Amino acid sequence: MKRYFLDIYESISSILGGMGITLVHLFRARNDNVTLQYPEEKWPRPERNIGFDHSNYNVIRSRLHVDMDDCIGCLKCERACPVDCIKIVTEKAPTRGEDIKAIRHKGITSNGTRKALVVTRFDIDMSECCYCNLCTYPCPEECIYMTGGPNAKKHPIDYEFSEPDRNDLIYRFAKQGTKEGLEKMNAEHEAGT
Amino acid sequence: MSEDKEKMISEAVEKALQGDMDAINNIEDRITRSKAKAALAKAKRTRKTEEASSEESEISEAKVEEKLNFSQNVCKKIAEKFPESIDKEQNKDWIQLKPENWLEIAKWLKSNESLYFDSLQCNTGLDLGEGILESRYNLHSMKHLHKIEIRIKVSVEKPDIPSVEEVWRVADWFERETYDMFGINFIGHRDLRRILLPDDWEGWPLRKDYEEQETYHGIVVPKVKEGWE
Amino acid sequence: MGVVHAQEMVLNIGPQHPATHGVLRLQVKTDGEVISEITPYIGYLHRCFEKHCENVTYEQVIPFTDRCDYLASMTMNFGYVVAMEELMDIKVNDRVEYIRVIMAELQRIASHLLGIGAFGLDLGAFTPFLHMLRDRERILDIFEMTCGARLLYNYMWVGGLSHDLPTGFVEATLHFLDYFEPKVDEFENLLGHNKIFVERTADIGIMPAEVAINYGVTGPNLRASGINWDLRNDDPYSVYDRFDFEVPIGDGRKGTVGDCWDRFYVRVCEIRESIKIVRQALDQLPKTGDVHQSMPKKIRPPKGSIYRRTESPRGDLGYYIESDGSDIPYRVKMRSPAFTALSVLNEIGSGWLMSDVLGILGSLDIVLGEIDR
Amino acid sequence: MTVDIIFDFFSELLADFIGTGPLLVMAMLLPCLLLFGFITVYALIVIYTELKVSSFIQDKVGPMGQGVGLHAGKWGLLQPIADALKLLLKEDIIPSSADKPLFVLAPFMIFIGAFISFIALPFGESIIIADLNIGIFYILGVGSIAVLSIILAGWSSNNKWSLYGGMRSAAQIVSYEIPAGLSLIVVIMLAGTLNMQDIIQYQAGGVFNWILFDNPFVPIAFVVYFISAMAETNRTPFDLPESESELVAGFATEYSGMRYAFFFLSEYANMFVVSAVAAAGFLGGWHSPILGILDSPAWGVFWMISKTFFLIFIMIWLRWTLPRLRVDQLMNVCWKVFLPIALVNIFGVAIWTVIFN
Repeated sequence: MKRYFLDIYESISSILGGMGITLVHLFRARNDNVTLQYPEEKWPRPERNIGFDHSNYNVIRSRLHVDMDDCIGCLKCERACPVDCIKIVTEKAPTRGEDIKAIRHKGITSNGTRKALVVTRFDIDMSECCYCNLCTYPCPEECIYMTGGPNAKKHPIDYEFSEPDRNDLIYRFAKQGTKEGLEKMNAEHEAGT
Repeated sequence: MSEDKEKMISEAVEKALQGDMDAINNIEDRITRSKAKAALAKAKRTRKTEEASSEESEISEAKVEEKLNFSQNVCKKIAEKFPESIDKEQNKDWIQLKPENWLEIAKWLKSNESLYFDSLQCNTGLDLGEGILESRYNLHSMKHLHKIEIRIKVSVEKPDIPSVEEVWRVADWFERETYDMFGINFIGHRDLRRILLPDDWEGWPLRKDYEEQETYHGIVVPKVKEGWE
Repeated sequence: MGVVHAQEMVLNIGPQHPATHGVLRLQVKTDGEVISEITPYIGYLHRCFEKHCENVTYEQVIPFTDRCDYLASMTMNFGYVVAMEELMDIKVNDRVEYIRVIMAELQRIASHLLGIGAFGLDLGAFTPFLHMLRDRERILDIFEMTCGARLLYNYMWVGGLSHDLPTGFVEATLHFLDYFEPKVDEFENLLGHNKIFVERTADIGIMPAEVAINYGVTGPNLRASGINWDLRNDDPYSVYDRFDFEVPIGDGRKGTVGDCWDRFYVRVCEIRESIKIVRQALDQLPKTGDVHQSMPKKIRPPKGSIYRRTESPRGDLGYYIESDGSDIPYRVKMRSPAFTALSVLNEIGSGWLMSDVLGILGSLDIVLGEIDR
Repeated sequence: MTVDIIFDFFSELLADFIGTGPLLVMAMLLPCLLLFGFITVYALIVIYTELKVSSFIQDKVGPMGQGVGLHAGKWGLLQPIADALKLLLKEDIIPSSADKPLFVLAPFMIFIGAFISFIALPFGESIIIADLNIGIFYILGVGSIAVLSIILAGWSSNNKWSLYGGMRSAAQIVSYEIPAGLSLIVVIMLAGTLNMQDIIQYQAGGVFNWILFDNPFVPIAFVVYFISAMAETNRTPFDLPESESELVAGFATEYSGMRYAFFFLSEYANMFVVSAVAAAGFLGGWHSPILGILDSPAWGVFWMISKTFFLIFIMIWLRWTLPRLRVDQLMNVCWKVFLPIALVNIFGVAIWTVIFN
């Protein structure tokens, strides 16, 4: 019998206690909530003190981007990718380290490396990318990186990359006409000799 | 580089290693100074690794020895109790058993007071190639806090291992998983079905000679995706 | 009066069901509301983790371990790198170890928050769940600050870490802990001591210690059954032996030892202990040290095998790694704690009412990604 | 009352043109239409309240809309309308193996049950559609129609979850009728009438004349009634028939679109009915709490509705605080706690009345 009334007392007191807690939250909701009003308020990346004083501080996991002018076609990123979402095809450049205007190929990277290869295809399937960041570390020219954050000066942040068609998520970074242009050039070269 | 400079560098480095960085900083020639700094860094690194490796190797050797000893003890005990159940090519820190007596050995390992392996930590299937499958059991005793590893080899033609599902209930699902992935038959298992794959899956996926199905339920399995040759 | 011929009804809970924590199918035999037999069917989330591992290099396995237990990715990374470092005989410097411990413990808090929150949700308490998600969000913010990712980190590498800590990390974490500590009491009062919650969990789904060991149940579920077994304490890896923390075990405060309430309460206590560990680790964190110092150029472990267990939020997470001397693993097997925890469901769950069974399932805190791998 | 007023009004105008029969029908239909409009508007308001209250309790912001485009309006005010539109426009699916006539009938029946309870609810001194002399009894009676329709829904869906929901609901509602009824007997004993208006008239004259404060036993009766009523409306912690983490959606699993909306609507309508009965029976109905202040008939409507809304708010508040009971605990609480307390209460009130009045 004592147990019976004790149970009733416990029920009432614990329920009232819980109601007290929720009531406090009811009036203080604005202080604690973590909701963003999405289209207006964006993810507050820049405001957060991530600490970019470290050089090469690449802590953004957003969309991958490749600076084709700097890519030397070393295939390191392709090999590092655990899900094989990077596909690179290269051709030997006619002359090492020289610009080819016709296919907008730059001979020398911003680091000063002279390119021996022309990248005719550089595809990243973003529908398969697992954002592990493994491809960005081995790149000797730092030309493949996640957009935004400390890389914002290179490319603005871009994490809303929705597409109506799945195939549009395959990003083709190689410059248009590279392959055809190179073939044409080679043919001309052979014809000339 | 002249011998004087080399000597100077080595002296400075030695001083610096003892804590006197000024010896290097006081070198006037810029190139020599930087070389001295590089030499210092190298010296520090080698020293550190030497120290660390000597310590580490001692610890790890001691560990391995202890593990080895215990494993061999258990091995001897099993050999006394169940002669001819141990595979001869037993090695280092595991016990290689023949499949025949495994259930009795398992019961004994669990019930023996001095061993008391009451928990089966893990069961791993393995395809060793050349037609040999292996099932490995990691046993652990919650009472005595010791552990051993037991390995049982079977051939692909007749992959039969007695089930220990009634000894350790956890083996129920572990064995189902090993069966699912390697096709090892656990004799005496009360409910040997595929667990992770659908019941009508063909083949044993984790065997090294596994090949993907061409079609599944009439759907052709795509090998190459669109726009991506 | 004639004899009533009652039949048992077979009912499929899931694979699409709000309380199955993913895609799990429980085939239950019910006699009215009483459930007499539970047969779990798993594999709906099977993503061939082990097959994948045999085709990628050792460092490429780490992103896949993230995806197994997506609620505790840091500890999944941790277990793998601990096993790999033991296999390759690598010793990492203290800064790396401390950062790893901080991350793993923060992850444990986050995982337990979701675990007990979802448990409450299974019993109909919606509000604590969202309060806990809110605080988990703050932990994810800290992780994002550290490595850029919120859920799947790929942060711990064999022999090091992908990044050093950012500036302001220690302050941010301390600030979070100061904010969070009173909240744990609030959760406990709002959910744990509520009479309805106690009635729903105490004396329900009792898992005796022998059953737990026999079924290989580990982690908080085993500790709730009254066994003091914590790998951080009993088989210390990393630098866990340098911290002062207690291992909470279930004591049957509201009912019997090993009931759902104990499993809930052990997790609450573990959150408190994790806070303690994080505070100590932040205190002892060495100021210098290169996080890439001991990273091997090429990960090519010697021929051999290793089975290494670590304490993930759900229990003993074991990695069995067999190496044939090349840079691709010969076999990686993950012994997932939730796998064994789910296998005990029929043993402790049959005979209870429908509502209880889903509560018991929630109290085991399973993650289907880890079970199906 | 209202029907009489309308009838009188129209008969003066139109009695010469059409007979009294059609006029009577018209006088009855008009308030029903008004009532339907009231229920719809009320449901929109209370859904919005529930969304916002639950969000704030859970440290969220709830429905929000800002900026350009078709958003949920300022502070998400358009959200309930959007919800209603969504439910209206959804595809109406009847499972092929369902018992079709019963499946179609169930949502209407549950709404009828809620709707006809409104008829006897007093909103003001003369604003009551039918001033029945057994008003409180009538409301209790027609409230039980809900159980029938929930069983129908559960059975006809041909779904095991629905069946569970239906069976649970039957047990639950039938059981909780008893403590609810027994607690209302306290009110009837004190007021000496079953007529809703007379019960409210009995409480005239300020907050201390309310039945709630009549004697120390009545607050207990009020709590028992309120909790039992909450159980009857299937709200958390008593939402076993549709507990979403156990039974998917209980009896409403197979319903979609408009038919689901009817279940939804009648749940909120039922909330209003039970809260209004509690407000009328215990909290002085349309009387102002302080004698002579804001006591005109128009303010009466305000008082009645605000008291009701206060109780509805408590229901929402409780829902977002508590976990759910288990089905046998639910029965335990009913038969072992509420029923004895309600019975003892009746004796207590009776003895108190005999001794002190």
